[in-house]
Amino acid sequence: MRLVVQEAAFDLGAEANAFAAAVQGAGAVVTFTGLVRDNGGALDAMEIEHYPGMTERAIGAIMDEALGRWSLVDALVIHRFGVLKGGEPIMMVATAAPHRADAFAAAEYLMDYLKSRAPFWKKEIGAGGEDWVKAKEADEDALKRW
Amino acid sequence: MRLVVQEAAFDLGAEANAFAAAVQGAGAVVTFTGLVRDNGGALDAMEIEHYPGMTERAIGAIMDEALGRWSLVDALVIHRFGVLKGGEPIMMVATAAPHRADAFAAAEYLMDYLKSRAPFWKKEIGAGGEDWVKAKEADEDALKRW
Amino acid sequence: MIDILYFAWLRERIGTNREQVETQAATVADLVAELEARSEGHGLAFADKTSLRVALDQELADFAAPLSGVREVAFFPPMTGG
Amino acid sequence: MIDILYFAWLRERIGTNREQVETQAATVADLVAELEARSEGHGLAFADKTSLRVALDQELADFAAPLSGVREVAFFPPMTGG
Repeated sequence: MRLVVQEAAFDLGAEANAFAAAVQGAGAVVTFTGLVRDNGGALDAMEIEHYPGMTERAIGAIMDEALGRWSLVDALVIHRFGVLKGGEPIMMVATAAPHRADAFAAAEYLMDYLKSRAPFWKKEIGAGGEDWVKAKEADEDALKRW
Repeated sequence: MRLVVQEAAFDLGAEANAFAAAVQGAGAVVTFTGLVRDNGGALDAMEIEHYPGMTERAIGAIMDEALGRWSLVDALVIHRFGVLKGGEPIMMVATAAPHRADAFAAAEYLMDYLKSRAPFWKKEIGAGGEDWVKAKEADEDALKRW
Repeated sequence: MIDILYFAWLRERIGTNREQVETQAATVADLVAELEARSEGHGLAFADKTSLRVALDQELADFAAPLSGVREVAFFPPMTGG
Repeated sequence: MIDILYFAWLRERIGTNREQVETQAATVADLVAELEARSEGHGLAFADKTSLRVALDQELADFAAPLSGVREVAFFPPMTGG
């Protein structure tokens, strides 16, 4: 299990390859990558604020929970903070399991919890000014399925 | 949308990066990669047979169905045939969507249909001989949720 | 003449991946009845009908499907892709 | 003395990301009542309680939670990670 919170960009492909190469006995690897949507050119940048210390603690707890609930071989979470441009990867999750159902479920679980329970806040910066992204009810509702 | 059926190995990371770089307006990219499980060293190789012509046609139909059902920006399926060693990638699926729920659902849908409706047959080759992999009832059942 | 294709253990039991047959069979089920009489291997291959899948001109079909106009019939076990 | 941390638009409205306060507040709700009286910015930041989340020593908590033994209290809007 690896957890990285960093300002620097990361290489999705390199991370996916390293993750897949290290897993023993896995038949299924799922990755999720969140990208900055440019909203049809209306967005200049996205700024992500986080709560150093609590971020690592919250993500670690979410990952431990996932590793306990599903038959996983390994899991990875990378999440950036700072200023990101449209199209850049914000974060990624990877899960490896003997079978695909566990890998998919754990990746979706990690995403649902990261969205609403890890202390990150996004601000969209565009021609029209700056706006804190509002939490979506759908994201809070998504937690109820687990 | 891209569909590749090939004997050669592919590079998961390079494919994931190329896919993510090409999508416009996507906020979510999901990849699934199927690896040859070595079953604790009992497996020497896996041989995958397919039905040239029908394979491309069946996968194309499954992808069209997915693109119609979910709000996707793009989708990719790569599936190998021939002789593969333990740990090697067998196939991958990638989906890109504005939001994560669509990307996850479409990737799971593609996998469920590829498992049971694309004309591939796996044979496990090990110290104990050769064995055609039996279709699992769970895989057939998985189709019922869509 | 219809092209008959066999895959996986059907191919192994029958000993060939393709044969051409002259048939008046109206449906897939009729064709199977003809094919399984061709050899011991054919009989073995077609013994368990629940493990048999069929495609007509590369589209999955069922055993009641008519054969008129069909040029390629493929028989194989349940698929195990992905 | 308790460390109070603010994030996102709470931080912007209050004008600082951290302050230390001397308080006898028994619960988070009591502390909020004290804090919102500190300045116009504080009042604005704490106005909408439904948009307010709190963490005690870096663990999410609710507004009825007791403060005894707590060293760091963070206030922030609903999280928008991922």
